[in-house]
Amino acid sequence: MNIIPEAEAKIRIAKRIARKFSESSKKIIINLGVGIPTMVADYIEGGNVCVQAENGMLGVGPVAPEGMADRQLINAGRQPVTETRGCCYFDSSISFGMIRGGHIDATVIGAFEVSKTGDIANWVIPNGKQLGVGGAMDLVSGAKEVIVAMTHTTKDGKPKLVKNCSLPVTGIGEADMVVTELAVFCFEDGEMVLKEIAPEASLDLIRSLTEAEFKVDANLKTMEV
Amino acid sequence: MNIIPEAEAKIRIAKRIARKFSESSKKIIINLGVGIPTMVADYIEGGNVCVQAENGMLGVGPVAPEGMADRQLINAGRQPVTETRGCCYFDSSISFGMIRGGHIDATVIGAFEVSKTGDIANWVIPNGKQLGVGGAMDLVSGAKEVIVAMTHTTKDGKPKLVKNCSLPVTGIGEADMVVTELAVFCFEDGEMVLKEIAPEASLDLIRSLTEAEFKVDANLKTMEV
Amino acid sequence: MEASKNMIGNGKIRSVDEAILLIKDGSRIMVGGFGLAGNPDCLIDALTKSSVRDLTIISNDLGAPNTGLGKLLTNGQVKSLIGNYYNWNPEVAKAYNEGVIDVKLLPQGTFVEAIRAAGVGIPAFYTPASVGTELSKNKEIRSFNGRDYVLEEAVHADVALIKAYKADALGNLIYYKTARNFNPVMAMAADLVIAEVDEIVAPGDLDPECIITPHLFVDVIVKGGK
Amino acid sequence: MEASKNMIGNGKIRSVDEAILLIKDGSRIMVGGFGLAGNPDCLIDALTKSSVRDLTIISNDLGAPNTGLGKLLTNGQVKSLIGNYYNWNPEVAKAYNEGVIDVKLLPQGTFVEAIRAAGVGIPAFYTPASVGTELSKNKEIRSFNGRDYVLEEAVHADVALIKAYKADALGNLIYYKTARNFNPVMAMAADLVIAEVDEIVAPGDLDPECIITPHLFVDVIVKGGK
Repeated sequence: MNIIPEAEAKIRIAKRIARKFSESSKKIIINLGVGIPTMVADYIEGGNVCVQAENGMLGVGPVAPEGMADRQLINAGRQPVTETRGCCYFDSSISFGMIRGGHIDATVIGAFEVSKTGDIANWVIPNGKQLGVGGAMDLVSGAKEVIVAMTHTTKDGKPKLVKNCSLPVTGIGEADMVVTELAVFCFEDGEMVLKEIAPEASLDLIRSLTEAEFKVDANLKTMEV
Repeated sequence: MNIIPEAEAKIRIAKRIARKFSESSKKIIINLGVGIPTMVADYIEGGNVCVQAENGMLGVGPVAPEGMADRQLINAGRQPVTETRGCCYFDSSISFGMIRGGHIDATVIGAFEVSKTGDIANWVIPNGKQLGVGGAMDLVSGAKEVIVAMTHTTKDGKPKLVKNCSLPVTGIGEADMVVTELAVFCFEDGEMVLKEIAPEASLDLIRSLTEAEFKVDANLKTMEV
Repeated sequence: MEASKNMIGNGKIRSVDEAILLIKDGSRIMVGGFGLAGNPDCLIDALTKSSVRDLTIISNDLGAPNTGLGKLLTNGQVKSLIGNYYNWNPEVAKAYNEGVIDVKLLPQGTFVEAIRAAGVGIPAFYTPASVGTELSKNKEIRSFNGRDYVLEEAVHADVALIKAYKADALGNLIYYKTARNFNPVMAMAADLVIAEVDEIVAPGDLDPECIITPHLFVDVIVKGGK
Repeated sequence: MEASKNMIGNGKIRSVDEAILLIKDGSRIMVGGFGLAGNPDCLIDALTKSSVRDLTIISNDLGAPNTGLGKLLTNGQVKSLIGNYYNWNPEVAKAYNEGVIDVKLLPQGTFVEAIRAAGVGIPAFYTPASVGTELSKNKEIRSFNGRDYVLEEAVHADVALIKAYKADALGNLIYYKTARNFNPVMAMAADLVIAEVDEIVAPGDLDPECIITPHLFVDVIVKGGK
């Protein structure tokens, strides 16, 4: 079922989201979750994108080169990172003040499931092995735009875009955009709308791999990959 | 009725409160209101007292000498002040966080009236000429100890220590200590207790100038003036 | 404003007059400062010379009659006030008593916490200040661990006019002594934040550990007259 | 501890061992740090070597099994946890499932805001985070301006163990890069605040404009190993 190998799928998703940010004509502030979202930073071009890390930094630079890592300078995924000119540090209450207060233009997060009404499940698989929520609930409720970066299906081919989330949700109706290796969806007036489709995929294929009902945009485009 | 001339009365009150602070064996943080409270700083001795100003400074130094005033370095009474070694600046939300969060050991405030149960009225005389509350309500509810510095009676000899406040209150049961030019009272288990009496005053005099009922401490002392 | 687009940084730098043009009639405007410290003097001056009116001014005080922010009232540009201490400007009580303006008084700590709340996405919080007083009348009182608290709602603005010492071209700000006061908090709580500064430096010239207001809070930077 | 009384400043400086002696069985202890950044390593190490037990640990995470704060759990010193992210230490879920410890999860932003609330005397506040999720079950939901929010109460501690970069002898603190994280907030929210620092300088040696934690929040200063 996996039309695109997983590693390649992840890069494609990261690149597509990066392009959205690179095209911004104004300065934007983004927050990147762990996993595919972190990879987005590698593909952003132009000087208008500024990365915030919820552990207390604005203006996060690239991952620190080998041998240059400072254990006390990390992003929220615990990777050693670098500074950019004009970066600054602050405590976690100010950091989440930025997030909750609507000062972050976009957050990119991974997810296990997204429902047809934009509910997001990304914090826990109830198998008793994990206990942790992180900043995801604050991010999805606080960021101006919530972009979900995830493969279109699970490893065994099950749809992740579902009618209703079967896993515990992170937020209700919070998703604004979902980017997979096969398609780009946006939520418009509470409805999921297919905006782009990967060159390898047909509309039938997308329908067969997507449990959630969706509209097809009149101006459906081929995803640039 | 004014046994002690007003100017002298104010100095006496300020000195008595300053002595309390000077005697502290541990570092204490105090906040001083406008009027007599501000004068307290002039009489504090020893290095254990640190003054906070609610407009955003810890370690407030003496009033700036003539010609050295910096309009941007003031206390909450808008007086130009100076720095002490180890002072620091912060915004008003942190300043009132200190106050509301119980991090200020004592606040000294003026008052129009204090009731027998420790209610304080100090923010407005309802004559329509003033509209303003300041930080008094935060200070009386937040500081660990609330010390009222006021003359014993009004200019026309009316008691300011009353059964019930006739003016709008600033806080309910918040006073811990009241220092006048004639007496020192403390509130213990919700009751007003006379602790010290000025050399010029008799117990009868204090009773005649005090509307509020009070107990007399078994160990009543003469106020050092 | 085309000209400024080519300036260093992301083009947040404007002239005082350009900045004031962004303010509309009927706006809710926060203004930093306590007494005479930390006021955005040039912005206030330009606002009093503008034709903008029906303003709600959210500030600690209102200067003095016909002085600083007080001029807005003298000019008749004010519709209502949300603030804390107007004793320095008796025109406020007079205008309020005559029904010319509306005034909402908040204890100083509640005032600044309500502004912070708006900035950090907290719609309401409980505080002990003003319980049992006139200022908590008609507000919800609730007990936590045996003590009474009053519910206070966030105070948000359309525009904040703030004063900082230095900005870098990105909009990071540092302040000067007690001129800091309400400015960093107001910088978080308005849709449009205009910062008047004494000096504009290049990004990287301010110590990242000492920046008080991160640039994402600031929309427009103007250089004050000083 | 007589010896330290004659040290510079007001005698807040103690050895790590002296500081740990101030902690009692059953205490609620906040510990700063995020991942491996900004942890008070020496204090944590000394705590894991002490006999103190029945602790409630309030922290972002709990290190890894038998590492850092995780050692407290491995040692059986923990009674309950209040925090945010224990995925880095699978022993937490295991101990919780087995009923050995109690765990209260809060979204990270709610967690830090609840700590700040305790520090600034706010007993409770409303936040949008977790509305509609398992984490807001049995909590009050209330609408402000048409949006739902959940009521969260302040989280206070008996002791806070924090990590700063430098202290002056009065207890003013500055931090280092992302090691700042929860430390300045926890410094406000406990009855006893113990700060582990890399360096202690004289009062006046830190820039008054750049001090992040004013000294009134800090009770004890210890110099870390480093």
